Amino acid sequence: MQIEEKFEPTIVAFCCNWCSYAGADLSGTNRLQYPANVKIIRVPCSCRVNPMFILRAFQRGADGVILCGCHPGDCHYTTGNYYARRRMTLLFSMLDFLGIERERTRLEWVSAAEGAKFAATMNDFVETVTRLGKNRRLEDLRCNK
Amino acid sequence: MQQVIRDKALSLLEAGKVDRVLAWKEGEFFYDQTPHVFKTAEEINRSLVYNGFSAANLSKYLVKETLKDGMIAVFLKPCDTYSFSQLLKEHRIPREKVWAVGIPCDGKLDIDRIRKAGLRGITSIREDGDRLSVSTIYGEKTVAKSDALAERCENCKSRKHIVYDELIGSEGEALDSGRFDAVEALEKMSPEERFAFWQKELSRCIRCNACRNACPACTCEKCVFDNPASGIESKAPASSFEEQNFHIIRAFHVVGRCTDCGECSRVCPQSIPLHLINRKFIKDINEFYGTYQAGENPDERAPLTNFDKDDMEPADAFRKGE
Amino acid sequence: MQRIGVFVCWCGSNIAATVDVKAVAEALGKEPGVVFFEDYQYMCSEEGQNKIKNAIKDYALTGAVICSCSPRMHENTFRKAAAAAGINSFMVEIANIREQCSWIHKDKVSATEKAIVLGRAAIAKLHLNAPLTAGESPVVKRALVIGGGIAGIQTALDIADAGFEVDIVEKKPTIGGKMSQIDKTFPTLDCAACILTPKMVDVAQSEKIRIFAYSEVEAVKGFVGNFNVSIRKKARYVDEVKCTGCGLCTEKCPQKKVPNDFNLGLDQKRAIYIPFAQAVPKIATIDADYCTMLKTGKCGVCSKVCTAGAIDYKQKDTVLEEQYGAIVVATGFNPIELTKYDEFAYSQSPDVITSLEFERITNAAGPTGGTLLRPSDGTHPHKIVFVQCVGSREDGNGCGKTYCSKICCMYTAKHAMLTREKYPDTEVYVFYIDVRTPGKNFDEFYRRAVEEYGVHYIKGMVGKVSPENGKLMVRASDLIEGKQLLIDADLVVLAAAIEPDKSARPLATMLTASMDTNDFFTEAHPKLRPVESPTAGIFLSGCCQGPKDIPETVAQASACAAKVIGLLNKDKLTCNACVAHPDEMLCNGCSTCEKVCPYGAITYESKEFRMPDRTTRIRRVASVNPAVCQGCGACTVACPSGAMDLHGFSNRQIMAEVDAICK
Amino acid sequence: MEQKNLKETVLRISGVNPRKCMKCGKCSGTCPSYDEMEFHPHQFVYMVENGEIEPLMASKSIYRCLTCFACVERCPRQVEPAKLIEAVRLTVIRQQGQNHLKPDAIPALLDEDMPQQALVTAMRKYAK
Repeated sequence: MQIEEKFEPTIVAFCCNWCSYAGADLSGTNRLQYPANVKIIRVPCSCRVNPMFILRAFQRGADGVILCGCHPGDCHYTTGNYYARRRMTLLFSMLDFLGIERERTRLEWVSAAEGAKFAATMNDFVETVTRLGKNRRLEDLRCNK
Repeated sequence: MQQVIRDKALSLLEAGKVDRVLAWKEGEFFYDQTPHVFKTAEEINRSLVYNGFSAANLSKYLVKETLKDGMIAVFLKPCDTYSFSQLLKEHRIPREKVWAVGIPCDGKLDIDRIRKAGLRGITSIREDGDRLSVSTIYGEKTVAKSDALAERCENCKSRKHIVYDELIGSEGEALDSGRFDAVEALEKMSPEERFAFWQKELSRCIRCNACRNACPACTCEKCVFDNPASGIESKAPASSFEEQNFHIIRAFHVVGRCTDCGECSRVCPQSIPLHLINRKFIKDINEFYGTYQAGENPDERAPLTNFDKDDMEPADAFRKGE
Repeated sequence: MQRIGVFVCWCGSNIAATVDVKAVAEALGKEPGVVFFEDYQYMCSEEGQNKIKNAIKDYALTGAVICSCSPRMHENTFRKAAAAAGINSFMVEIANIREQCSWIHKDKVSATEKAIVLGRAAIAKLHLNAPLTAGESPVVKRALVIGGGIAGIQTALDIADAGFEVDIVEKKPTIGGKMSQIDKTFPTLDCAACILTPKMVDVAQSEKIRIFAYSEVEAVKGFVGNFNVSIRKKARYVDEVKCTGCGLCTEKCPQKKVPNDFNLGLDQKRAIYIPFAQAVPKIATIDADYCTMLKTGKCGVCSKVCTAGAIDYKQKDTVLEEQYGAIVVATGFNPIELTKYDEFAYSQSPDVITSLEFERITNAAGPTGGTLLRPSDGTHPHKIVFVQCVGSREDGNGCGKTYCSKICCMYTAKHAMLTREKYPDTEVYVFYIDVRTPGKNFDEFYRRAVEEYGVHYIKGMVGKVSPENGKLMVRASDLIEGKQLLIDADLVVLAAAIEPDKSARPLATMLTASMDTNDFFTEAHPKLRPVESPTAGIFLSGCCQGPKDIPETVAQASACAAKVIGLLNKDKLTCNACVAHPDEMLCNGCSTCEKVCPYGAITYESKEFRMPDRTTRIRRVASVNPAVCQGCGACTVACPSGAMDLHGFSNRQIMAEVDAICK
Repeated sequence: MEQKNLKETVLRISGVNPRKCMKCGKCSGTCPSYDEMEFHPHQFVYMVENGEIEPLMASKSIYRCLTCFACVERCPRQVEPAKLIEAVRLTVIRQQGQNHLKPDAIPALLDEDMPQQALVTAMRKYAK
């Protein structure tokens, strides 16, 4: 019998230092499992995440990118996540417009107390991206094969 | 109109009001005009042109031109004034060094469209009201002007001059245009169809940078794609990904600054409908955050430098489209 | 090229049980630039830290990557260790392989793989790290308090008490604010003046406090520790030094028809006036809009009667420039304008009054000498209707406010109780939607009004007040009995919503302090930093931040003072090292970044540049004040040319991490 | 119609969101027909939100509302009770045979003091 190798997606998670990174730590402290596919990059605030970083991740082979920040109104820098929300809304909508699967990008608000939410979000996201399979479209957008 | 503009340019120059005049000059072909800075009356009389092919948005060139000493006069079509106003808002042009002359525009012509109508060997085109007399090596033909208009002019958003020092002709109005129809049609497609569409279009990109060089919003001192220190430098495509990266980032960098002048698509040698990417952003902004027209109001906060506590989430934006 | 040391921590078995630490150390040892690697049981221990210090010295490391617990735990520990070994503390990067790896995974193979990737990302980032030094800025040891109500007074007194100089700027001729207009205070019913005026005197007598009354803040420049403030002292037409406050001029002035704003226009004052007997500073002020001398040049009575020779009709506004280390906003509140509430007939009948007007009418120093009389005919009202929530808790589309004004339930209970106490023959009705009395002894107070004083509390709202034959016909619903009531009242008192003072909005712009849509100042954190503005060095005291009663205001004022004292106590401020910085050669000067900065840290300046083609050019470029920047990075993304970058989290550093993870 | 459908119909016709109500009773405090009504304006809001539409439909109250819009004007939260009452009335009238005012009944109503406009309005309001 041939064993089909399971697709393991590469997931990049940008987490703001004050809420979501702490939320991720908390899910660790509480030993809440989520797949090892998720690798977290710490940024000071969700508003630090440049659309360039997200495209870069896809370019270098990421299959899903998720951005986590403080809940609206709770930003450590008061307004950062509001700007991040607008930027990501427009960027994600654009990727969708270009025909990229919309499930590959996500914006979530995770507070420092929401360890469980962080783990659940990551589990769900990994599952969704695994179902989508390898991210080829962004790569293939130009190659008219 | 060409004579009126020449006279205006001559009188401004003669009166010493300006030292230079930025306008259109006949290029290699009659339909291929180029922006030019005129310094003498003789030059103006010889080669300043204004007709259906004077399409270039001149506002961008002021960024470099105003670095020089002296005053410069510029002729701005209604849609160009939006770009000019936006550049003023961004402090890219010192207002006091520019004498802006607003000129009327009833739509620019698209030579490719005329050719596609089956006309070959075109030697000259004369505008005759709403008809065009086309001289070809095979004889005289006529075409309805409406069939020869550039896409951006068919969907003209405004005939209003936002900012000027003097106006030739009369003040126009902002128009109701169907400029988002094409975006909407794409939105209605399935993701696969959209992907196929953009794959077909973007595959043709040769990274000539014409879109960036013509865009009045792309006036950065140094573009991130040219800057080795930016980390995303890519002067020439190194991988297949670079083009979409380039076009997405370029469009993102002009979000809230793009006035939808359509220069990107006009200058694209591969005829990629790049304006659709910008229009998608504009349409989203209008729907998500309220109507916003870049360049219209110098005091208004741009959508990305503004927020509302109840702004929608990205996921809701998708849901809205369904 | 960096010389990097990799240190992998076991954290006892916390990491080592799920991650093969030796394999991680060895794998990372093969990365470019890594010249040393080691694993150890507890890197954060004294021994572990010594291992790091020794390796830095022995192998001339330029940076260290520590694979351990979350940077939120021990980043500082390791940074200090690195600094102790002689390298810059920002040359340390942490790979979080405990909270974000070993604790969430069970499979040792994938956990080890992930730990290696996280380590690689940290190494990739560290390659681009540069030594950072946090800047320092000096602190001017003086505070400015804007607003001289009870909030400003309390803050100023507390700061002065700690030995720092304080200036109070008050736009009215006297400090005291709203509390000076109030008769009694809930829930103790002691008289407001009796507890406020001693504090006002303390302010006047403090050597540390200067009062700029009848003055306004005109411009604010600078940043935390170093504010430059322009204060406009408006012309009083009275020499502040010479005036003794005897009040003779205010008795002799022939212009008697000036609406008395201190009594909310319920009576009249003279054109030269002292707002009330206990005013601080007790100096007369001429109202230029009414003074005959100033308007026509004919009169001069006050000048003649003034034995001190203090009257100066030629006085002009003066603008002072002062320096402060901290600024306290205490601009307070006002009741909202009720003219649009036609249904309550506020504009139609003088007998429909606001609660603040009711305070003045019942105040012994007020227009009626403290006797409760109707403004229209000076008779005793025998039936009084109090209406709560007028303009509060509305849906926001009308003329009212969406929030609960918080103080109305309690002062209405107080008014009702005091009325019943002094005039037992008066029937008192209070129409309420909810009675909200959270506070020490508050509910007991309200119950006393009902149980001991027999105030009629009716659940329901007044729909219409119509003046008819000297009475006010009040149509209202009693929701509990299910009945519509028609009451022939003599006096109707409206508990008007309170709103921030109108001067707050322009002030917020000057201070680059943020405000909410209701024009209340936003706090740096709604729970944990309630008395600070997000803008460093700006502090919030009293109702400018949200509706508050007196005890809460005083508590907040003192808390605010504590924060100010903490700041002024420092000789120098250490700034955040991870700040934004523009590459001036790339900057377009487009002002986009400035707009998203929540701290107002970005300004623009025109600078001369030598261009590559050897010409010089004056260019408008952004400049970040590192003392103000908090390092959020909003500007870095707003910048289209990539000129703005963030120390410690640069574009290239983050992209290097992305690349390492996606490889 | 079922309970849920009835509520949806009323909400759809009226465009009102009864959840915005903070139960202050200003609508009923202001209503000139209060004493004529079995259910008062604030009760309409409360009962619609609770889905109790049938008792409202059966009540004469829906014909006692003068549509003076005082409650709409004065509601601090812009709930607009009169529009709910109107919607309940329309739900009744739109059922077959439920016209509240029939043309035959008009001659009996005619007298010198009755303005014609009132009759026209009443026809519009009480009949399909």
